[in-house]
Order: sequence, then C-alpha cells, then structure tokens
Amino acid sequence: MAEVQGAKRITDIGPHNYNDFLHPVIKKNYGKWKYHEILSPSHMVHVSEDGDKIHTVRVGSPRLVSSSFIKDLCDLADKYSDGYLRFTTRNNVEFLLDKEENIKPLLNELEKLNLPAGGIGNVVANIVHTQGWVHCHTAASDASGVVKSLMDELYGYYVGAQLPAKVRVAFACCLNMCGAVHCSDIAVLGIHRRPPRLIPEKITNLCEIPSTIASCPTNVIRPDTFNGKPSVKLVEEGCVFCGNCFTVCPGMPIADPLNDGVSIWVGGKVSNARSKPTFSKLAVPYLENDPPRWPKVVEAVKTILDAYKKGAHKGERVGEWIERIGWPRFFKATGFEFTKYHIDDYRLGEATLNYSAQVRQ
Amino acid sequence: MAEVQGAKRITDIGPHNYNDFLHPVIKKNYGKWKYHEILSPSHMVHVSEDGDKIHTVRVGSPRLVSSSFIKDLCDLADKYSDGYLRFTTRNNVEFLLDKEENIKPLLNELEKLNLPAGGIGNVVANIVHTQGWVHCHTAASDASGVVKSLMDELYGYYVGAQLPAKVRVAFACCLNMCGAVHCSDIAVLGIHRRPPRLIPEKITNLCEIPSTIASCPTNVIRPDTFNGKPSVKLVEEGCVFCGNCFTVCPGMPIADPLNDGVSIWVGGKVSNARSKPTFSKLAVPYLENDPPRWPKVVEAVKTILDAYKKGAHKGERVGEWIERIGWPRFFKATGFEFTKYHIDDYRLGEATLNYSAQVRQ
Amino acid sequence: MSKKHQTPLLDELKKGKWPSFVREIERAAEKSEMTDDLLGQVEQSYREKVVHWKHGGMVGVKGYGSGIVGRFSDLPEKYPGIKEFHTVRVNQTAGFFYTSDMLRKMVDIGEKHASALFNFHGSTGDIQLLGAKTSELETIFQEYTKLGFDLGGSGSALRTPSCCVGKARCEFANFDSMHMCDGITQAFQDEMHRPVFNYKFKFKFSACGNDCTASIARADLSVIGTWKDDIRIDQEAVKDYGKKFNLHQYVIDKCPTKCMSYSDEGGLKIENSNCSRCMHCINTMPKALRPGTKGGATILIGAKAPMVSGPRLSMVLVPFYDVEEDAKNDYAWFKDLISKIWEFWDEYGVSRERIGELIQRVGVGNFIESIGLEPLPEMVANPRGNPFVLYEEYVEADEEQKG
Amino acid sequence: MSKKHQTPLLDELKKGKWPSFVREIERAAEKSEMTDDLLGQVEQSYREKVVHWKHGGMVGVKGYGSGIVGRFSDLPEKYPGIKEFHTVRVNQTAGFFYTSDMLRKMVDIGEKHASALFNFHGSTGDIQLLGAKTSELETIFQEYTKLGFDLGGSGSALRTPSCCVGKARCEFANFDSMHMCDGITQAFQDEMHRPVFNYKFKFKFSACGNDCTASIARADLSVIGTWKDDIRIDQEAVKDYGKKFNLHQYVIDKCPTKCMSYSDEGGLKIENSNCSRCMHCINTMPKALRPGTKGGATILIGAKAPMVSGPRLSMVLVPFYDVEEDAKNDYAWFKDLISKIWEFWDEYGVSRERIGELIQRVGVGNFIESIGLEPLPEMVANPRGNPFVLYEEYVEADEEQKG
Ligand code: SRM
Ligand code: SRM
Ligand code: SRM
Ligand code: SRM
Ligand code: SF4
Ligand code: SF4
Ligand code: SF4
Ligand code: SF4
Ligand code: SF4
Ligand code: SF4
Ligand code: SF4
Ligand code: SF4
Repeated sequence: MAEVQGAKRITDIGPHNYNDFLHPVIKKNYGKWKYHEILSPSHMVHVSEDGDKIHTVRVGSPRLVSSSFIKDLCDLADKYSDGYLRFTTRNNVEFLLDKEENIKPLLNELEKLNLPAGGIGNVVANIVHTQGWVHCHTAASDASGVVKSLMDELYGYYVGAQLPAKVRVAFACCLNMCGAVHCSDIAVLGIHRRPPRLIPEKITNLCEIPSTIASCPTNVIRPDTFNGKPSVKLVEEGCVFCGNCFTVCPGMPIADPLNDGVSIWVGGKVSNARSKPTFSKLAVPYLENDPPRWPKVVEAVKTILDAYKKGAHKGERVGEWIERIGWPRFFKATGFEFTKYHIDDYRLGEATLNYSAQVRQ
Repeated sequence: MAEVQGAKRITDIGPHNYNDFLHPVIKKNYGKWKYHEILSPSHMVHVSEDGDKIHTVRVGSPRLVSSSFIKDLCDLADKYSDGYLRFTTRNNVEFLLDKEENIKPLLNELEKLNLPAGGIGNVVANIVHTQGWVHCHTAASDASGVVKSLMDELYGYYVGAQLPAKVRVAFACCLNMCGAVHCSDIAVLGIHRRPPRLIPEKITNLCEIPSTIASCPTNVIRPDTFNGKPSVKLVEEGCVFCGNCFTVCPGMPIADPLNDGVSIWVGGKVSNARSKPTFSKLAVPYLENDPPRWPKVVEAVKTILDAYKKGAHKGERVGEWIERIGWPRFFKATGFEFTKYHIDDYRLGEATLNYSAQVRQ
Repeated sequence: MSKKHQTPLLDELKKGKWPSFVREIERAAEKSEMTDDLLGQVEQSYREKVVHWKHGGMVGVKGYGSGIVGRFSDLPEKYPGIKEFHTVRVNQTAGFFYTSDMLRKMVDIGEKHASALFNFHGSTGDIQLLGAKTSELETIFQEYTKLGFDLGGSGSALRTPSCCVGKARCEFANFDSMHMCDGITQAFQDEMHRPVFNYKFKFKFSACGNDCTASIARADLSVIGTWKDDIRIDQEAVKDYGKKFNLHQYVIDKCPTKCMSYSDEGGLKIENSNCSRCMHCINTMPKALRPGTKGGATILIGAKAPMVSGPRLSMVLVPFYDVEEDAKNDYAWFKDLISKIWEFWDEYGVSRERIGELIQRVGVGNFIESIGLEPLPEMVANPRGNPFVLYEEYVEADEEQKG
Repeated sequence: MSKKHQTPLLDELKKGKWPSFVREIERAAEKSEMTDDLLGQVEQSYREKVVHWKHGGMVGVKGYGSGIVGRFSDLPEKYPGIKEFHTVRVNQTAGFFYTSDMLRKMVDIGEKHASALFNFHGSTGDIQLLGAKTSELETIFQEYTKLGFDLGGSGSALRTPSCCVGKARCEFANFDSMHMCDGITQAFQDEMHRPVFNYKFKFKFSACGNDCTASIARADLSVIGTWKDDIRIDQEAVKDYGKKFNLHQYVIDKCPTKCMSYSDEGGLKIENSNCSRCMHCINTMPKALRPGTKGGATILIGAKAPMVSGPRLSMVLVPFYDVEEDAKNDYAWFKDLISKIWEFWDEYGVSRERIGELIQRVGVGNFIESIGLEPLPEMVANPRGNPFVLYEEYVEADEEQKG
C-alpha cells in the first residue's frame, strides 16, 4: 500500500479539465455549431457556422467493461479519430472524426470486433442500467443479464430499424432506481415481493432504530424491544417491499429467490419536447426472475415495442402514443391484464384517477 | 297546527310525477328531438324527427323569490305557453311554447316586468349561489347581495353580448361550497381568515369531542379538558379557516367581521367537452366584504371577463384559455398578484407544481 | 303595508337591472308579516358584516328525520318574526317541469303558512320554502303531500336526486334521465326521509357528457349519458357548417382524441373507436352530428365539496351501463349496485365520511373488489407511477432453497 | 488462463449480437486474477436467484469521507478473490471527453491494482472502477490524482455533477453546460469529498429542454437551457423541410402551446411570447430553426428516486437564469443560491431527507421565501384548487365592533 504522505498527496483537484481532451475541430467551433444531420443510426454530422464539420460515429457498449475493451476503443480512436472519443450520457461511445473518409473503415472494423454501431435517432437507445447481482447488495434481479438479453433481441432496433420516435429503455435492480427508470419509455424494475425478515440480533446491534422506523414509506415498522434493547417489529400487511429498511438496517434482509422478480413500466419521458416530462406507469406488475435470459421480460418488452410500432404516429414517444389512444386501448393492444395493482393507492394516487366521463366505448 | 293523524297522513310519495306537467308537444316528441337552434340569447327552438318544434324562452331569476314572483310567471305562462314552464339547473325560468307568434309578445311583457330574457348560448349564465346572511349560519359573506351586484354589472353579458364560450359564474358563502363553485369558470367564495374562537362551556356541553377533532382538515384541533370535562384546544398556526369545526360544534364560532371576505377562483369546468372537468383555481386570495355592492369583487370579476374576452379564441372556456396561454400570462393579463397562497400546499398540492422546463420567457 | 325596519344598505340592492332579491323579500313581506323582520336582520348583517343566525337546530315532522333545516335568529327579541325561520325542502319534479296551476298552489302554501319566500330551486334541486315556524311544519307538510309533493333530504340521508331535461327537450340525451331520476327517487324514499347513513349521499343524472346537472362535481353518484355505436353524421349538414365557420379550427382541432378528419371530397370521418364521447363536435354542429343510437351511461362515484380532505370530482366506476335494458327491470341492476355501495359504506365508513373519501381511504382497488366490480383501465387517467405496490401474496417455505 | 469456475448459465449470456458483459468479466479476469471469483459468485446468484453481497460497509481513503463504495462477498471463503470488491468512483470529465492516451492510463490503474473491470460510466456520471481491495485504495487514489483525476461523491455528500455535451458538439446549447459543470464541481470539492449533508445532493446541467442528462428526473438541482428572445427562422430551410414532410402534422400541430402557424406565402410564424421553449419544432427542423441568441437556463429543484415518499421530478425554481452574465463572476450568484439552499436544508432537513422532500414538507411558499426568492406562477402547473389556504395574518381587536 502506498504511504499516505501529506506533502506529496494531491487532493480536491476535481476532474481533469475537459479542454485537454477536445478534438481541435470541436475546440475551434465550440459554441458555434449551426445544425446537425443524422445520416444513419450510427453516424451524424454537426456543421458549424464556419462550415466546419465534425462527424460522430456512435457505438454501443455493455457499460460493464474490461480494461481491454477500453483499449480496443483507444486503438480505434488512434486510427480513425486522432485519438479523440467521448462517452454519452447513456454509456455509448462516440468517435469524433473530422475526416469523412475514415468513417467507412471505422465502421468496418467495428463490425469485425462485433461492436454495434448505431443508437442515433429514432431507435432503441442503449439501456441505462445498474449493478444487479454483479455488484449491489439490494438487487432483486440482475441488471446486466436482463439488459444483455433485451439488447440481443432489440439489436435490430439499435443498429437500424426506425421507430416512430426515440425509445429509451432503462433497467434498475431495486426500487432505489439508480438511473432514470422512473421516467423511461420502457422501464424494467427489479422488485421484492416478500416483507423483510427481521434478525433481532442484528437490528439491535447494527441499526439506528429511529432512522429504521423513518425509512418506511408506509409506516409499518414500529418500535419494539429485543432482550431489553430497542428494536423494531413489522406490520407485514402494509409492507410495499421497497427494501428501504434494509438499506438503512442490515438486520432486515428482503431478497428472496421465490418472490423477487421484475415489473415493467411504460410511457415515461424526460425531455420537454411537446409533452411535459412524466413518470413511467405500471404495465406489468410482476414477472418472475428467469435467468439466464429472462425470456418473459424480453417478450413483454417486445410486445410493447411491437404495439407501439404498429400504433404510434410518427414523432410520438411511447407515452404520447398511449395518451392519445388511452390506457384501455394500450392494455388491449398488448394483452396485459389490468389489475388493482395498477390503480395508484399511494400518497398522490388520487391525482391519477379518471375524473371525467371521457371514456372510449 | 294540523293534527298528525296516522290514517289520513300521506308519506313517502316522492315528488309529483313530471308527466303531469309536460307540454303536449314535449310529450309527443319525448326522446325524438333531432336538433336545436339558438336564435337569440333568450330564445332557442328544438326540432323533432317529426318536424315538430318547441320554443324555449329563458328568463333570469334571482332564485330567492316571493310567491308573487312565481305568480307573475304563472300569469305569463297561462298567456303564452299554455301554462307550461320549467326551471333550469341554474335557476333560470323557461317558458315552453309551441306557438311561434307568442314569442314576441312574451318578450315584450317580460321587458315591461323588468325580467331579463337571456342566458342561452355563449353568455354569462345565471350565477349559481347559496344562502349567505339571508339564511345560513356559517356564511362568511352574503350570497344574494354579491350576486345581484355582479349580475347588474354583467347584465349585458346575460341578455346579449357574446363571449368566446359559456361562462359559468358561481358563488358560495363558505367553504362548504353548496353549489358547483369548485368547478366554475369564475367562482366567488366567502372565506374566513381568523381561527375559530373557543367557547369552552359550549364545547363541553354541546359538542361531540371526537367528531370535532376529526372535522379539522389540518388536524390542529387537539383533545383537552375544561373543568374536568373533555374539551378541545387549538394550534392556531395550522388553521386554514375552513369552519368545519363550527359546523359540527357550535362552541367554535368563526365568523369575524374584520377578517371575513371573499376569494376569487377561475378556470373550472364541469362538462366533458374537449377538456376534462376540472377545479377552479385560486386567482385572488382575499377581498374584504364591502356591502352593500361589493365593488372590489365586481371589479375583479370584470377584470377576468375582460381579459378572457380579449384573449380567448372562439370556443375556449375560461380555463381552456388560461391553459393555452399559461398561468403566468393570466396573472399578467389581469394584474392580479401571484402569492405564496396560490401555491397549493395541501394534501395533493405536489401534483400541481411545474415539473418541466416548459416556461414562457 | 309600511316598512318596519329602515334598510338603507339593502335599498342599494334594489337598483340596477337584474331582478332584486331585496325587492323579492319585500314582496314576500307584503304577503307574510314575519318576513319584514328578515329585512331588518339582513340589514344589520350588512351593517356589521356578520351573520345573525344561530348555529343549526333540529326540527322536523313526524316520522321524518329530514326535509327541514332548522334556522333560528340570534336576535330573536329584536326580530321576533324570524325567531324560527326554518327551511322546508320540497322535492322538485324530475326536470323541474311545472304547470302554472300547480305552481300557484305550491306558493300559496308558503304565503299562508310561512314567509312567502322561496328558492326556486335549491342547489341540490329542491324547492325551498324559507321561513317556516316549527308549529306550522306539519301543516305545510300535509298541504304539500296533498298536492302530490313530498319532502327532500337533509342530514345524514339521501338527498333529493336531480336530473337534466334530457329526452324531454334535448336531442343529445342518451338515456331517459328524467325517468331514471324519478324512478330512483321513488325507490329510495326511506333512505331520503330517515337518516341512517354516515353522511349525505347525492345522485345526479345527466343524459350526456355536457353534464348539465354538474353531477361530476357534486354528486356522490353521477350517471352521465354516453353511447356505444358510431356518431351519426349528416354530411350535407357538415358542409353547411363548413360554410359558416372553419371546421378544422372549431371542430377537428379541438377534438381531444384527435379522431376526426375532414376533406371536401371525403367529408367528415370519425375514428369512433378512439372517440371519448366528449360531445364537443356534436355540440358545435348539432344539425349535422348526433350521438349513436345505442345509448347508455357511464356511472361515476365520489364527488363532493371540500370538507374535510379537499374537493373531489366523481371517478369512473362503470364505463358503460345499459340503462334502457335495466329500465325494463325497474333499474334492478342499478339498485343492486347502489345497495352494495351503501352496504360497504355502512360497514367501513365512519361518521361524516362521504363515499368518495371512504373509497380513497380503503383504496379504489379494494372498494371495487368488495362491491363485485372488476378493476378497469377506464377508471384511471393513468396507471400508477410509483413502485410502492402492495402485492397481496407471496410464496413461502423457500428457506431450504437458499444458500 | 483456464477458468476457475464453471458458469453454464452465464455462458448463455455470451451468445447473441450485443456485446457481452460476461465476456468482459472474463477479459478482465485475464488481466486480474481476483475477477475470476466474480464469475463464480455471479453464476451462483444466477443459479439461486439471489444476491451474494453483504450489506454495505464503510471504506475510504484518508481525508475523504466519500468516493469509495464498500462491497464484500457473503461467501468470502468460496470466493476469496472478491472478499473485498469495492467501487472507486472517479470523476469523469465534463461532457465525458477523453483521449486514447489518457484512457489507457486510466484503465491500466484498474488492471494493476484492482479487477480490471469498469463502468464507463456510472449512472451519476463517474467512471467506476469495480473490485478494489481496501489495501489498494490509497494507491489507486494517488495514481488517479497523478493523472489529474479525483474521486467522486458517495454517502451524505454532494455527488459528481454531470452535464450534456452542450456547446462542444450541439447547436441547441443555450449555455455552456460543460464550463458550468466543471466550474461548479471544482467549487464544491469539499462538499463532495467530506459528507456533512443530510443526504446526497446532485447537480445536472443540460443546455436545452431536451435535457440529455435526464436532469429533471434525477438531479436535486437541474439546470436546463432556455432562451429569452425569438426563435431564429430560416424560411427557405423551412420550405425545404416542407417538401420532406407535412409541416402541419409533424411540427405545427405538435407544438404544445399552439403558437406556430404556416402558410406557403407567409412562411412560418411563431408567437414567441407564447412559446414555452419545449424544443420540439427546433428538434424537428434543426437546419431551419435555432433557439434565440439570448441564452440562459431555467433552474429546477427536487428530483429524486422513490425513497421514501415516492419518485419526484424537479420543479421550476428560477424561470430564467442569465448564465453567461454569472459565468463572468465565476457563477457567484448561482453559488450563493446554492449556499442558501444548503443552509436551509441543513437547518430544517432531517437525516436522509432529500431537498425535494424537505421543500414538500415545509411548503414550497415557505421554502422560496426563506431562500429569498419570489413566488412565481412559473413554479406551478396551476394555482391551488382547494380552499384550505393558510393565511398568515388576521386583524384583531374587533370585539367592540360586534353585536
Ligand atoms: C449524446 C447525447 C448527449 C450527451 O451529452 O451524451 C445526446 C445527443 C443528442 N441529443 Fe439527446 N442526447 C443524449 C441523451 C438524451 C437523453 C437522456 C437519456 O436518454 O437518458 C434525452 C432525454 C430522453 C427522454 O426524453 O426520456 C435526450 C433527448 C433528446 C431529444 C428529445 C426527444 C423527444 O422528442 O422527446 C432530442 C431531440 C430529437 O431527437 O429530436 C435530442 C437530440 C439530440 C441531438 C440531436 C442534439 C444535437 O443536435 O446534437 C444529439 C443526437 C441525438 C441522438 O442520439 O439521436 N435528445 N437525449 C446523449 C446520447 C445518449 C445515448 O447514447 O443514447
Ligand atoms: C337547460 C339546461 C339543462 C336543464 O336541465 O336545466 C341546459 C340546456 C342546454 N345545454 Fe347545458 N344546460 C344547462 C346547464 C348546464 C351545465 C350545468 C351548470 O352550468 O351548472 C353545464 C356544465 C357547465 C360547465 O361545464 O361548467 C352545461 C354544459 C353544456 C355544454 C358544454 C359547454 C362546454 O363547451 O363546456 C353544452 C354544449 C354547448 O353549449 O355547446 C350544453 C348544451 C346545452 C343545450 C344546447 C342542449 C340542448 O340541445 O338542448 C341546452 C341549451 C344550452 C344553453 O343554455 O346555452 N350544456 N349546461 C341547463 C341550463 C342552465 C342555465 O339556466 O343556464
Ligand atoms: C340550501 C342549500 C344552498 C342553497 O342555497 O341552495 C344548502 C344549504 C346548506 N348546506 Fe349545503 N346546501 C345546498 C346544496 C349543497 C351542495 C350542492 C348540491 O347538492 O348539488 C353542496 C356541494 C356538494 C356536496 O354535497 O358535497 C353542499 C355542500 C354542503 C356541505 C359540505 C359537504 C362536504 O362533504 O364537504 C355542508 C356541510 C355539512 O354537510 O355539514 C353543507 C351544509 C349546509 C347547511 C345545512 C349548513 C350546515 O352547516 O349545516 C346549509 C343550510 C342553509 C340554510 O339554512 O338554508 N352543504 N350543499 C342547498 C340545498 C338546497 C336543496 O336541497 O336543493
Ligand atoms: C453505481 C450506481 C448505479 C450504476 O450502476 O451506475 C449506484 C449504485 C448504488 N446506489 Fe444509486 N447508484 C447510482 C446512481 C443513482 C442514481 C442516478 C443518478 O445519480 O443520476 C439514482 C437516482 C437519482 C437519485 O439520486 O434519487 C440513485 C438512487 C439511489 C438511491 C435512492 C435515493 C433516494 O433518495 O430515493 C439509493 C439508496 C440510498 O441512498 O441509500 C442508492 C444507493 C446506491 C448504493 C450505494 C446501494 C446502497 O443501498 O447503499 C449502490 C451501490 C452499488 C454498488 O455497490 O456499486 N442509489 N443512484 C450509480 C452511481 C454511479 C456513479 O457514481 O456514477
Ligand atoms: S438499483 Fe438498487 S440494487 Fe441496483 S445498483 Fe441501485 S441500489 Fe443497487
Ligand atoms: S420493505 Fe419498505 S415497506 Fe416493507 S417494511 Fe421495509 S421499509 Fe417498510
Ligand atoms: S355555502 Fe356555507 S354558508 Fe353558504 S349556504 Fe352553504 S353551508 Fe351555508
Ligand atoms: S376552522 Fe377548520 S382548520 Fe381551523 S380549526 Fe376549525 S376545522 Fe381546523
Ligand atoms: S346533459 Fe346533455 S342531454 Fe342533458 S340537457 Fe345537457 S346537453 Fe342535453
Ligand atoms: S365526441 Fe369528442 S372525442 Fe368524439 S369525435 Fe367528437 S370531439 Fe372527438
Ligand atoms: S440537452 Fe440540448 S444542448 Fe445538451 S446535448 Fe441535448 S440537445 Fe444538445
Ligand atoms: S419550441 Fe415548442 S413551444 Fe416553442 S414554438 Fe417550438 S414547438 Fe412550440
């Protein structure tokens, strides 16, 4: 282990300044871009007020990558984009080229390396996701496995096939929802469905009781004592399986192989274009975990995409399509069952009911 | 007093059956009407599938009327509509005529009696209202006086001048909102603004303590004792002056001459046409009671109507107009001040915030 | 008759073109002496900006728990005429239809036995006779029943149902709102006159989505007309409207579901499966468009005024109710539904809790289940956006599979 | 190197066309021995359908309270390589720009001192090096700082701010999101590295309403580009688009404020005072339309994931913030606003309460007032619809006026 020596040690320097990593054409035209054109799902060009051009070739990444993967990218960048590259906010890789003639060879080489070029325009973008069984303690499902299974199936939509609009799919392995799952066109969410089991020894020794009680969205964790020490008890009936108590208190594990699984949500969006940003809404309350390839999840997402492709007008995001045709027809189109679980009974649920006689017959 | 004699006494007969009061043309064409035409704000005609016609002449009423007023109507009905008439759901009077030639003389006579013929189509309809100081114990303002002052001012809009769409104005004298104040284009609402005063003697003797405590929307009424008997105390800071405690407990009077007054609400609607039914929203939090003619209230309502008339597209209800231009521009157009009171901080208030970057600059 | 009280403030309200309620009170006072004191007290309220009625007070007629609202002056010595000034709520007819004959008889009762002052009508629907003394109540009641009219509701009871004019004079009517309103009112006389509910309960019937009774805003149970089949189109008449105004701007573009299109050649086309029966296009072109012929209604539940947890609108409970079919059985299906709702309310509701508040408290899903209906997407504007789902079942005995 | 663990289930995930994370773990295992055990444990999770990491665990480097997320296997004997398998969060550059040179050096550190496995990038924005042992943390930290990179946030501290590519490669940018993101990150190093907050706090910067960082869904403080003046129109280019698609259908009709009109003669007209800067028309015709030249941003507050009272989006706090002007003063106005927000949070917030939850608890109006801003109608979708207004003042000493 390196010694910690006050003098030598550098701290609080923040990230490296981006200026050191900007392609010269970008530096020159910073803030002067005039328009862009999407030439294919893997290639767009930005044109500046001076007429300069920067080409972007976008490449899909599994995000959970080895050093070797990054070095492969670096080799490509050296060869085709003067060593310049960036990542997107959805974990794609972007090569930034000023030489148009490099695009074709770059695409060819990507194909050889089995790296998917695509993701630009009205396609299924890379799936924003989280850690899952690979690295997180509260996961109700794996992240990378579900995402890989989905992207294998949706591959065509990433590299080519056009959809009515952008489709943002996201995955989160528990209700903490690391990522923007709650506002995605299609979201897959790992869920628990059995109340936490209480391990009194751990609760009394490891947990701060007031914050454990405060962690519960439905207030079903109540004060108790165990061997004379402060502890908690549970009113199981009101538990909504959020796992927040486990986050603050290791004595309340909630993962459960027989009951964990995923739920599917649709129609969220983040952009302010046309309609306001909005949450994804519950479509399928529960599908069991079926590793390694989660066929039921894949099928459900496909079902939504197919119905969307068939029913939406050009330019309509998934949620905008559903709002136009109405939720009853969404459930009809997908064949998903509407259940009492779909009716919001939480805090602001009242605001989601149909207070009108506007009903399609 | 009449004797109560079981035998003779008729009970539970419900209302007189309407069939006895239907004009013969209505009886004949019941359920067979084909279309209507609005020929003037006081006159519309319904045409049946058989070609029969029934003419309606609508007349405004102050609703709080004497037997003589009703008898005047009866005389007119006998003369012009074969004795048939009805009232509308907004307290207007409708004469039902099959003889077109009777319309003109009827209108003439109405004018002589100073009865306003109008209220049909895109006009200011009769103001739905309540009891006020004339007959209710919880009133924070008078009803009939405010309505009379308003209708005198808006008279032209009742008998003639066309607006972009129907404008429904309503008045309620307290937060019980007898009527559809909470869903009106423009609503005037009597409000208290000082917490109830506690009269412990009355509370302990006349009030059921648990229901008094339960009556409070913000839970600021707390159990207490007075002379050893169960009573209540108040956390004044959280009181929202709703008066519900007074409704259930006479020991908590809330009316207060210096602080009572009215608030003004806009943009509600009930019909399902185009947009969904929606609540009226707060426009002016407080105007003092200034009897006998409430000039400030009249001015505020006029201000809204003027801005609406100027700004709305044809066919837009008040709320639809505001939704199109945005609330910031409504406040600009009317000059009303936007305050913290406009921001909903009650139960479902969160659902009313602007969660978007859609902002007019 | 000379004036007993000086009313300079109220006199201001006799000016102006709108009929004056002050004048009406004066006219009533010409018929009934007691009403003079009302002028005095109201003038005093105008002066002091405060109400002068005492808190509530129970009064009624024998065998009835409701129909009369007690009202007592808090200045009975000063205004003895209105010491007792109760309201008698008299059921209106369905659709508010009357003949001059009947009306004269009805107001005569008010002249003879009370203040001669009325509300035509109250906000719930009743004819309100104001200003009855306790001693006169039984007489007034008997006089009205002789005319075939009964008392309305008050207190913790069913309120007088009300309805729009519907098939009697409206081409938009999808069901017979007057017939149903009258039928239901007759069926639930006991519930209206003998308060046994947790709180009030209101029915309103509007025969189309225009909702001319404002039922969605103020009825615990709203029945609003709709239809199953296609909007009837008279293409020639559409063209005529097209000469009067811009069809796209006023009709097509304002359709909330954007399910209409128009071209001079093809005429007006409506994708009826997407139409939400909002009524807009029909309202705008009543000579050209008519609702379909398979009429019925959407049943909604839960509207109310703000007390105690905020105002509510009614939410969809039954997307399509075949009224005509049920009318053949005297509305048996509907009455059965209502009984189940009232049973649930009786079992789970607390005092002064309206049905809408109860549904919210127990959860829409649980309520639906309890009264034997299915959860349907028509009930919601959108499904839940938060993940706090109370799944009701989980698999157990999994311990051995672990680790 | 031969495989230590059989992974028949994971092997299934090496099939298919999308790059396989399993293959990536294997490739990392080729560089770093410890990573082999990760394959084993994840395979076991796949078999048993349950996670095998222990609950949390605090680890870190000297002087820093955050930046490392502790991770321990719950089967350390079986998988000793991942007994400790912590995450090192390393600040990305603003806009995620790199050179191949720098990237090689960055991943080399991971090969040498940890699992050779990364997230490029984490959902907050950091580069995540997975699988570091406690004993290696200080070395790793020092190696990164030598490259000019520091740790990100974790725990009850500021998180690594992130931003969209903005002016570097986007013609829609209304302010310099990268410059501001970098500036703010540098300014608040202490708040990021030494947890003293009630809970986490996140900044995200998107230079237009498209919000390519999804800030409105997941940043406590979202800065989203907008503009003051008129949309710039190139009418010729509009016409060209008109040849490619139906302008009315795809642009005009989809404008949320309906403030556009088009005719072949008059060209495209925009009523700019009614435009809500949604970006739709500009997105659809980037060659023809551009945001105005007076760029700036809307500041929004409060987004977060569901715990503990449901998910939240950010709400408008400052309708227009003149970024360029403030950038001249090193974002002094913005920093001052943030200090006030944090002071309020510090004073009134409780542990594990995000700012959005606190604002809701104390009321938007009170919060606004406390940090010195004005209530504005831009903050709400609509004013309140319920009458339960907490008026703060009333007039007293009125007793003598009564009665
Ligand atoms: C590279 C990236 C920004 C970055 O700093 O990394 C980016 C880049 C662009 N975005 Fe974006 N967006 C990026 C994430 C996002 C996100 C965030 C997200 O998905 O998590 C959103 C919000 C999504 C949502 O609403 O749920 C986003 C919503 C948009 C929109 C609005 C789409 C809509 O109609 O709702 C546009 C406009 C459009 O595409 O017409 C847009 C437009 C663009 C343009 C055309 C802007 C430009 O002129 O350069 C860029 C190429 C678009 C494309 O990929 O089709 N960008 N864009 C991000 C690429 C992510 C990826 O790899 O897939
Ligand atoms: C007579 C009455 C029904 C009754 O049983 O008494 C009635 C009668 C008609 N209504 Fe109504 N409405 C009546 C109260 C209502 C109400 C309830 C209320 O105001 O309290 C509403 C809901 C108001 C709201 O949305 O806030 C109402 C919303 C409508 C609408 C929808 C307007 C809209 O675009 O939102 C129409 C359609 C139209 O006018 O185009 C309509 C249309 C009509 C038509 C044209 C229907 C017809 O073909 O006969 C009738 C004449 C309209 C007129 O007055 O302009 N009626 N109408 C009520 C007259 C009240 C009055 O005296 O002013
Ligand atoms: C007379 C009438 C107003 C009018 O001028 O027309 C009226 C008058 C009173 N209403 Fe009402 N309500 C009247 C229609 C309504 C309506 C409208 C409706 O029924 O369509 C509403 C709103 C809808 C609803 O029911 O929610 C209404 C909501 C209330 C409330 C609040 C109920 C709630 O759940 O929030 C109260 C308070 C209560 O129930 O204790 C109330 C209470 C009262 C009381 C009994 C006062 C009290 O505190 O006990 C009033 C008696 C006044 C008097 O002395 O005459 N009144 N009340 C209406 C009944 C006339 C009729 O029978 O036709
Ligand atoms: C690594 C990362 C997911 C990923 O795969 O990318 C992540 C991983 C964890 N998050 Fe997260 N969060 C990550 C971005 C997010 C985001 C998205 C964002 O920042 O844009 C969110 C939603 C936005 C938000 O903050 O609300 C998010 C909302 C949470 C929450 C819920 C917070 C809430 O207020 O509801 C928790 C629970 C907690 O704070 O205790 C949480 C907690 C966690 C913990 C620390 C688990 C825990 O219970 O303590 C996870 C550690 C996993 C591990 O071992 O690596 N993580 N977390 C992301 C951070 C990487 C990075 O630094 O770049
Ligand atoms: S979503 Fe949950 S399980 Fe997944 S990484 Fe975040 S905290 Fe961990
Ligand atoms: S899992 Fe969530 S709802 Fe259940 S007890 Fe724990 S904190 Fe409460
Ligand atoms: S609104 Fe209030 S004051 Fe007016 S009549 Fe109804 S209960 Fe009485
Ligand atoms: S007036 Fe309303 S808020 Fe105030 S104490 Fe009474 S019930 Fe509570
Ligand atoms: S609700 Fe419909 S059917 Fe009834 S009167 Fe109004 S417009 Fe006619
Ligand atoms: S009734 Fe309403 S939804 Fe149906 S076609 Fe007409 S305007 Fe559209
Ligand atoms: S948020 Fe706007 S400015 Fe930033 S990259 Fe996206 S489109 Fe461009
Ligand atoms: S930016 Fe949006 S609101 Fe503004 S004109 Fe364009 S489409 Fe309309």
